[in-house]
Amino acid sequence: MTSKVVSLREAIAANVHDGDTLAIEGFTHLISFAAAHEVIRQGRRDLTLARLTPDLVYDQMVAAGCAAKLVFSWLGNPGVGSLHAIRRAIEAGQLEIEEYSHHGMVARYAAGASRLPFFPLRSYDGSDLAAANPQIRRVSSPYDGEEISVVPPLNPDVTIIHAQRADAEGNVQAWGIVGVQGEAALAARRVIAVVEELVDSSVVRDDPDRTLLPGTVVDAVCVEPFGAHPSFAQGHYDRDNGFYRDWDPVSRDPARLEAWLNEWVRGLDGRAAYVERLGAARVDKLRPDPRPSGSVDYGSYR
Amino acid sequence: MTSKVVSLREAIAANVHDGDTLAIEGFTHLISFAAAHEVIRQGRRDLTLARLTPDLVYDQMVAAGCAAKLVFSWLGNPGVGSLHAIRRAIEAGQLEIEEYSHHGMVARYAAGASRLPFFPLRSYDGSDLAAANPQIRRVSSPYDGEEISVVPPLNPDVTIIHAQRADAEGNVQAWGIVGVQGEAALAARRVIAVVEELVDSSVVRDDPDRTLLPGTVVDAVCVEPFGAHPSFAQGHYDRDNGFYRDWDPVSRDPARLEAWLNEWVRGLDGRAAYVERLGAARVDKLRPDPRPSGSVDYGSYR
Amino acid sequence: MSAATPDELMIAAAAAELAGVRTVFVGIGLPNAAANLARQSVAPDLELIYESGVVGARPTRLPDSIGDPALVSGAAATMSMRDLFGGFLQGGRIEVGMLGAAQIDRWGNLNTTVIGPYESPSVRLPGSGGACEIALNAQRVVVVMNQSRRSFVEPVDFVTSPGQRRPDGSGERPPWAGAGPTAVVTQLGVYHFGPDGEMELAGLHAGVDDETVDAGTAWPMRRAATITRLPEPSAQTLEAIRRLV
Amino acid sequence: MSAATPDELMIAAAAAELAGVRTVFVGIGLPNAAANLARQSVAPDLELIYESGVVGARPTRLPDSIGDPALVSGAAATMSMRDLFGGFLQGGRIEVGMLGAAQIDRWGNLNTTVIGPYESPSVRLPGSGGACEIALNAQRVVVVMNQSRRSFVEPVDFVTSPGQRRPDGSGERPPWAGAGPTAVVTQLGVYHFGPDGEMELAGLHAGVDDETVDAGTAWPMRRAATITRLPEPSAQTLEAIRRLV
Repeated sequence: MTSKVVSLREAIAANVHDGDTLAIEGFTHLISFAAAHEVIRQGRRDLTLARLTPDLVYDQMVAAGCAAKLVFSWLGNPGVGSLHAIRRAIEAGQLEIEEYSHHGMVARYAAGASRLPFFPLRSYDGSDLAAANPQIRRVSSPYDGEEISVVPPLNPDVTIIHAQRADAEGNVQAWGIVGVQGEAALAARRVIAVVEELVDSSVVRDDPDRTLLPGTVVDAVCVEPFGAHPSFAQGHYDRDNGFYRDWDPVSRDPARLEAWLNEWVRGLDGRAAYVERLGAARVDKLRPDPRPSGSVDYGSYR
Repeated sequence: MTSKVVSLREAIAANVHDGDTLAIEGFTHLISFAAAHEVIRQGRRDLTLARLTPDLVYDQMVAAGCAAKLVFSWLGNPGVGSLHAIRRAIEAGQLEIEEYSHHGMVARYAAGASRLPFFPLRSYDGSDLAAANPQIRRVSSPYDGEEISVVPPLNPDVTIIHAQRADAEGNVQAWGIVGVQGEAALAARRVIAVVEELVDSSVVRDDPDRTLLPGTVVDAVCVEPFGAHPSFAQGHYDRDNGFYRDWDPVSRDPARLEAWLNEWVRGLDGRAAYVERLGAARVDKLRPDPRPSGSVDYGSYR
Repeated sequence: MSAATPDELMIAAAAAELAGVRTVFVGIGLPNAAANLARQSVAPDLELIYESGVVGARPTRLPDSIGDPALVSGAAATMSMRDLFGGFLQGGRIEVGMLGAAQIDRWGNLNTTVIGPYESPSVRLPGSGGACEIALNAQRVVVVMNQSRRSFVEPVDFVTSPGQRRPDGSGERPPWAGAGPTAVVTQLGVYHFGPDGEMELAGLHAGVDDETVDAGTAWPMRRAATITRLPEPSAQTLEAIRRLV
Repeated sequence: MSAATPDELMIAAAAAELAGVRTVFVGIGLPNAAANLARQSVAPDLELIYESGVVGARPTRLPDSIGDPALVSGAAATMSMRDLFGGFLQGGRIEVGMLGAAQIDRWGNLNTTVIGPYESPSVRLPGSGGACEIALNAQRVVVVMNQSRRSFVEPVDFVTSPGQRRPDGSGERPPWAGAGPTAVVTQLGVYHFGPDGEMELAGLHAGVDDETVDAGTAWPMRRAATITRLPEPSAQTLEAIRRLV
């Protein structure tokens, strides 16, 4: 089996193009800031950015001028407040938006993953969301005539997910909150998996249930430890809640934000340099104590 | 938290009633023969039996006179041949059938689980299956007008699944092939989980990703080691392929089949007696060698 | 022990709304504290279900986000969002959804999307998240929010999550939907909904009078047949709340 | 080494159809042996995907069913059937589906449902399983079956899995569907499909002549422009096959 391991720089250069629809998914957990920063460094433009929660990761990309459009369902800095760069871009008419609810976005990815022309869901009745977004439509059931809301498929050109580990064949394993990572990846034309750790295939094959994406659907595997910071990787490091809080004044001030991007993204050549700049003390503080899952027995059958 | 552990006899008596739609799911793996035998012993009648692959489990229930109707997608003894009791009942006009494809059945459970009035799938175009089953219908997409097949929801009165382990709160964990067990259980009004092993809640909570069904959706937990034989439980025992082969001549001959039911079902008071009758040699022969999954780290966060 | 703060009064009153409940869909902040308090008191079998797909969390610290890793370690189950929103929420398996909002109207319609017109808002709020489908599919909804003439308004600028009727009083909830908002808890009191779906004052926190309620509502607030004086949280309850926030 | 049996000829010819393929949806028996042989020879990157949701199995013994536990231990991934049939198969991520059948017609329509009328069949067969959606959603389909005037028929008694056209020659495959059956492998030879969707003889196994094919087909079998003589399996290939069955 040919190895799929490449540098993140190569993976972004080969797979993310100006004008693409890009989904960097991960619900609070496993958000690939490393990939977002590489996209910024490579100066991508006119991207349509899809994500349930744009989070800091898209606030940074919008501030860096990568995006033309945002497709989302909850726009905020969780527990802190607004995403100011995105708000400014929307208010300045520089960023188009297309807005759903969480279930609507989940259903869009599910339709995209399974090549359905639409996905039905029990939402939007009595809400103003459908009036604000003409892509939310209605279908009648052929069984009882009941009308139900539907959303169209979302098929990103590229989906980037972060996970705890993968093997060189591209089998990706993740644990903890997986959100919509599976559906977003299956819906995409190209898939980049960024992982904390590259492991031998035997590690993956000892626990096949843990596999989120089989290698057949993954185009590139990139190894970037701490690549999800300030988001987290269950068992590897904690969410850096201080970073999320500190982002608010940075994001409010375009000059400070530009300086931050220069210092932490454009001025560095990759995630290793970012981690070095964070410093060992901050990194160590985010490491949890061990809490093993325990092992189950699959049995050896001969 | 109140314990949900009851005897299988109590669980069947309380949850399975004459005329119910019953799904004993599990694709090759984790088929609860123990529950089927208890339903036979309690003399249930007029059941609608739903299952992708009726398998020996429904051949036995049909032979015992429990069923009025069968909803399915593949009717055979895998790798061996026919299910003769079911074939005789169909030919005698004693058993109504409603036939789908596998994806159609999966989609029916998925619609049932998520309370959708229908589920769309790309199947049946150019096949005679839709003509044979008027429940397979068509819907037009409101995006491009394309027509797509749909199936109606399937909501069993009771779904019974087998799994490797559960805790007393009803959190069920399974590994290996899970088929449609999750969707079939979520679609049901009542859920019985039969397990190889009752474990402390801490075992479940050490690996929450392994949970197939949270306790909130499970009505009864029954502990019946070897309860899936002649099907298998990954890591606990092998599929008894000899039993599947030997079933063919039994199932062909109504008198032999009746004698089998008397000897192995009606004449025994439960699964423990069945296992005893199987004998230690046969049971031991089905035990695999260990093959541990290995442990992952969830991290302890304080 | 110092007297209860307005937030603590809201947490205690919201917890009371969860008596006997087994499944609640919660967010971080006051709803999380209220649900945890309920599990320690009036709802011992309560399982907290988070939008991130975590079921039955037993966090060893206060979660800072709905996706906090401390919610996952030691939980009963994790689910994909497809299973959570499809099989669980839409499947009708959530008894109570707890929601907050920037604006509410007399029918319980909630706005978390925009202040001002949608196309050119004066304030852009986060939007729905899962709130729209929680409002429709949970068996009932408990709203926890701060009350003032800027939040208890008529009409709301945008209906993110539907209440009992449309903002003009027309329409009804779809036949498949849950009961919708049945209680609203604020720093002033507790509101229920009459048979016609209109909000009515049902209880007042200690030290709050009718006039304060009217001053904090942009429409004439209806009164329930009986208005209770909500119990002040006991010292033990206050202690429990202070461990939770 | 003894000469190749008809089954072994079919396995070798079916494996050749998988040259360079990376994802194949297989069942037990001949297709399983053919796919494993291909992975050892013409398709080193081939991943076997089973209807039970097992991806990339490395069985330590010959599987007796598509849900054999030996397929799971050591596999790359397990999937629910919803993910397998939805995200994988319907998502267009399966290159080749391998199917068998009791009957086939000149358009590649497959019958695994009934012999005789549906309501009162003379033989009730297993039905579709996943075959109908495999025939529609795999990028292409390789059929492996025994050939005789009872199996190569016109028309089939029931279309379980659609071929290139309806049994009367009308219609086309839906625009979203895969290429459908592109090869049929039997104990007599290999058949491909012309641009109009009709089956044609493309290759003959050693020792088989045109007349045997005609005797084993209930319609006048069309000939491809060139009919190849299929290579006899080498001793090494035969040895590999015999380890697999």
